[in-house]
Amino acid sequence: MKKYLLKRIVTAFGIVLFVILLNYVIIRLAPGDPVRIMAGFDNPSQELMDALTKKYGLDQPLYVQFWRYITTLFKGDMGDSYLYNQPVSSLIFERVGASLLLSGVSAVLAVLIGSTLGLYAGRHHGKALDRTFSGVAYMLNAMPSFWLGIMLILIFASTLKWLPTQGMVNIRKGYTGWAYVVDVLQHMVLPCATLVAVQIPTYFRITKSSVMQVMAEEFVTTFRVTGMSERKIFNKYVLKNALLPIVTVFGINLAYVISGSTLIEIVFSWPGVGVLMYRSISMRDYNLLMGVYLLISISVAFMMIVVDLIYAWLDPRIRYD
Amino acid sequence: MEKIKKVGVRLAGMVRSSMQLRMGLIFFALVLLVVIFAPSLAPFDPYDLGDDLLVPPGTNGHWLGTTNMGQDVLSMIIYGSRASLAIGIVSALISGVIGTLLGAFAGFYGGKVDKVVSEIINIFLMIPTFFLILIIVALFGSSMINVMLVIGLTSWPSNARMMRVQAMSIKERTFVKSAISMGETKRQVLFKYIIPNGLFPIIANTTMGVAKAILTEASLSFLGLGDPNVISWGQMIYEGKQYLATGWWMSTFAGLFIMLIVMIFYMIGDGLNFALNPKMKKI
Amino acid sequence: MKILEIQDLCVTYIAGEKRIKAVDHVSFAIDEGDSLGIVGESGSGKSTMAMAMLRLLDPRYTEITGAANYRGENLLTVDPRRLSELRWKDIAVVFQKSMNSLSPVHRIGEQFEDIYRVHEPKASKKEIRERVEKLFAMVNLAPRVYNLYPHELSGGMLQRTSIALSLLFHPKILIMDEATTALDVVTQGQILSEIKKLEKSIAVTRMMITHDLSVVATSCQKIIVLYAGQLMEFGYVRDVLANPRHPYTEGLVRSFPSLHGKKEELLSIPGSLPDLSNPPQGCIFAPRCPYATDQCRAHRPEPRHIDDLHVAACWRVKGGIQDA
Amino acid sequence: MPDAVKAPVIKAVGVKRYYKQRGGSLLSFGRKPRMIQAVDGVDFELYEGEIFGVIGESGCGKSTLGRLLIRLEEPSEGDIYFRGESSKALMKKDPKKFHRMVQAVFQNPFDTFTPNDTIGEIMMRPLRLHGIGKSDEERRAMCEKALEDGGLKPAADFLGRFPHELSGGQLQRISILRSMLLEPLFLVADEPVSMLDVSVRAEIIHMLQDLCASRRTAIMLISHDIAVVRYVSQRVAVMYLGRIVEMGDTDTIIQNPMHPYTQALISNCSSIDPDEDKQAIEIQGEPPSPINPGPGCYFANRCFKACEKCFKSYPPMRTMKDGRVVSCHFATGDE
Repeated sequence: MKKYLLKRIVTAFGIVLFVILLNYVIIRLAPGDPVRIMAGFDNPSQELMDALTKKYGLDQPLYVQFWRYITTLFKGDMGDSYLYNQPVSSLIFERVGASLLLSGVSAVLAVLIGSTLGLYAGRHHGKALDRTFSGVAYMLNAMPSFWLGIMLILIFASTLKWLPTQGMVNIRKGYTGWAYVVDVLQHMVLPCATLVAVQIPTYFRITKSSVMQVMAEEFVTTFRVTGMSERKIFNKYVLKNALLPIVTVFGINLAYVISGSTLIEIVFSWPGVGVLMYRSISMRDYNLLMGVYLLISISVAFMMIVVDLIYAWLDPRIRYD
Repeated sequence: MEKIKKVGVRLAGMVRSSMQLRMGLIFFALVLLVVIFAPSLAPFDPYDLGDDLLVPPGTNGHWLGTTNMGQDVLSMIIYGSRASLAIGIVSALISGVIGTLLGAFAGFYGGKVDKVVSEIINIFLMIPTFFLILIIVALFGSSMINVMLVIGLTSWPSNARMMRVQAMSIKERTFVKSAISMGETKRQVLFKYIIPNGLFPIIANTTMGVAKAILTEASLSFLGLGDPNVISWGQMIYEGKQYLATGWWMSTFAGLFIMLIVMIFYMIGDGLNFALNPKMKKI
Repeated sequence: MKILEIQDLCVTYIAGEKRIKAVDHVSFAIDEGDSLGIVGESGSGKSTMAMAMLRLLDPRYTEITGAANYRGENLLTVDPRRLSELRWKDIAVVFQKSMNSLSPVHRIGEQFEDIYRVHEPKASKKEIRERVEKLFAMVNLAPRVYNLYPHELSGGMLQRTSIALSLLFHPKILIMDEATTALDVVTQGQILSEIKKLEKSIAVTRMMITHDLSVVATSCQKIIVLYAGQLMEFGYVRDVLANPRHPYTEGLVRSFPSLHGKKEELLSIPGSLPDLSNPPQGCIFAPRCPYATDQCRAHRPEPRHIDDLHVAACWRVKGGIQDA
Repeated sequence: MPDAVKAPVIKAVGVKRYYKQRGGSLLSFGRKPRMIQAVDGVDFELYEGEIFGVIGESGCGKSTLGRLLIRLEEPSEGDIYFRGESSKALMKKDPKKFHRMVQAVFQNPFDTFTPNDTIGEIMMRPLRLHGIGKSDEERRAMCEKALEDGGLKPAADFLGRFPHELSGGQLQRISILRSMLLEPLFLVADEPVSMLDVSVRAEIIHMLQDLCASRRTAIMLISHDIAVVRYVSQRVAVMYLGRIVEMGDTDTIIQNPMHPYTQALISNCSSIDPDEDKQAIEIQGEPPSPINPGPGCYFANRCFKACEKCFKSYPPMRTMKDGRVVSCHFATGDE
């Protein structure tokens, strides 16, 4: 068990290293002077360029450069954002909370709704409700998420004026206490609905096909000939067997929890990491962009370990060696 | 000759066995027609800045309205289909070819080659690809070629993983063993037996890949990372977002068409999977 | 005393426009305490017949007519609640693919408990465990198997587990569907002798479905030979194998190499199974039969009695040949 | 010994095949992989026109041995000599020549051919590969003749069909006929009838026997079905956990097995004769794992005869008076 965990951590570490290497290679290969990219904007002063050259050893051989790059990163120094004039790391950490709130809530809602519908559809395959669900899931799956968000704004905010369009709180009102919570919740409805809607199809499809597959297994027949009720077979045996793939997908989605909502955050101007990223792209703040990317990669790598562990715990066939 | 006929009959059987596949192919043919005959189908020149600014659908022959610059939305959508389809198909093809070759190589030869390739696949599957694409496009420029290449070069791992599994199982099939004992060389086995027999699921996956690439391109355009010289649906949504209150038609129709084309490729992909899955056929 | 009587059983698979007659007018009866081997090659309908009796076929894709009377109740029409009661307590099954016949993510003991409670809802854990361990001992399994997962057992052990499971309520009828087919010679030999030993201590009527004549020869008293969904011959194993009256049985026996004695020439049956969605007129075996006459090709022979029990569906059976 | 004057067609010397137990990823730590001994030192000879049976339970290494002989896998140790030529050297020097000499028939006829090729293409492929026949027409004629001789008529009709349109028996016959087009010295038949219905098995068995008799091809028949092996093979080898435990004349061994494992195996076979009152020898448990089976006889822990010595040293191969070889401490050859 310990060995397994250790191995997974080493793998995750390898992945983070790979991402750093990738970042580095991209910077080196990108058209233009890497110093300018690392400075974060196009026309840095000579002093800044000299300082950066020294910091990353850009006049040294490549391997030294890369080593410097890694060690600086591991000190938590992802460079400064010229846009905000702040260290990238602190900028990101200020915003992680908002992102986590939005995507965490929607991830949980999506898995609950999506797999419940999938369970129903898998068990009642071919019936009218299954067909309706499947059709809707098909359409949701084909929609660009940001477009769906825009459409929801168009309908519920611009036209019906039921809900706010932008941001996380109404700054002008300056709510506190309970009123603040309600305000945040109101702001969350639309972005959350969008995120849930685009994630449902994945869970729905996985759950449905997984249920159908398990229902066709030999052991279900065994239980049937013992006279066990269909309900018991389904609730106890089919469910646990069908659960495993859902857990995997949920885990992977959870891994992307920080990043998954970028586009939606942008649509709704939700003050999370996504918006940060958008600004960094549009203003060419490369340090910030790289920082966000690195953070996302690390969180994904970490969550993957957690998923593997949960999976191994659920499925007795997986051993830890 | 007889062989072609029989293969044709089998393909026809596949198409017949899945309603989804049939519908998908019909719609795809329609889209292809639109792409080819865009200039004659479009009522206006999409690049032409007309005098009707932001007029609603149905005004002055602008069936779907105009943009804030006075461009005809319908014509833009017709031309935009070219970009979407080109990017979708080219990048899915790049990813399909790379994935098939690498996966087949790794699965068939096994050993060290396999370890290296599957480790690369694993890493790629564990890093957030969309952001990688985003960064590369942001740094390297957002020309259409770049976008195609980047999407293609980052999305092959899922094909490679599939092909690897295929190659590993086909390699154990009797006909491969029998081919080797007939005296076929390894390369002949790989290209004549392994790849042709394992290709179908990858074709289905690549079809899905077209849909995903179209969505990715739209997302990039929505972030302002589209090719500025090309009309694309994603860009239309992006630009229309600012005019949501006064000109809802700019974003709405472009999005609808993305959804439509994505659904067509999903249908083909799903249909292929269905037609290929003997288990499903029985039910 | 007859425990199970199959009357004119027909099973038709419906696949689109095709209708495949998998079981075609089969009738026979089993006495209490019998051991009956049901033999046939692929496509003979032997497993379909068992599945139909157990009501495991999907009614959307199958059409079943005839009757399967178990102690006066027709299994094919009895209401679902009564069927649940009969299942496992009266009729139990051992399937071939024991690897998949239990849930892979639940412990074996837990599954035994749940199955036991289907019919004995009030049974305590301890009580069940004692009962199961006794059964395990009967099939040479260690008590620790109770706490294991199916994937932790070898094929032979899994098959033993399945047998133990089938004996949970001392069923009156035990159906074994290719239960030893996937096993090695030694394991198969061991299990067959264990089954025979078991039958000395508990009264059970056994139906062995298999393609392997030698399994029937070593472990059954009576035999049914099926071909293309139809009953070819029925009788005591001793009579049928030593003196087959149906040409198909004869061909089957002659194509089976034996381990001892004189090496007789092996003969195969030429041709192959007819298309069951479009069977030939007349005797289904006629196209492959060396003795086939015009009569055989034109009319289907009804099963004819050779003695009280022994039955063969062939025009050549004495008394059956009519003047052409 | 059959025909001691003649040189053997095949001579296997100390053939071993080990597998590494599933290795970790590149990032796994340097733990030593455990070795699975699939074939653990096998020696035998095969002569022209002889059918040699290999029997044993699943996992005994008989199929691995077959794969080693046709070079689907390479032996970890030892070598196999074909007409005195080392197969290792031959595979390096001229693999085509090797494949012409050695052919195989496999267990699953439904999977032996690529599903998308016609029988004609499938049968002509080896001829083309080995440059036999001057033109496609000539090759086609050769295939037609082979099919006709093999009882598949009309041959032209079969050549145009696809594998999925044929029955298992027909496919297996085509598999044998295709192999024989190359006129090999040696044919490995790995469970050639086990997937076929009983009623068509005999025709495959007869086909192998005829080929062996008419073309003097040496055949190795690998099977778990002892009755089939008894019926066709002159000599037989019994394998247990990667080693041959008993080898010799088929009838002698089946009637009077000397190794306790052979005794158990044969006594547990079901017979078609219901009157036969056999006394099965019961052996405990299942074969131990082929990872480090220990210094003693591999069968010792299940053997009803085992004594202390059996657990200490692996018994050597001894030649008995009747010519067979047995590897058991109790078979001394004095009996």
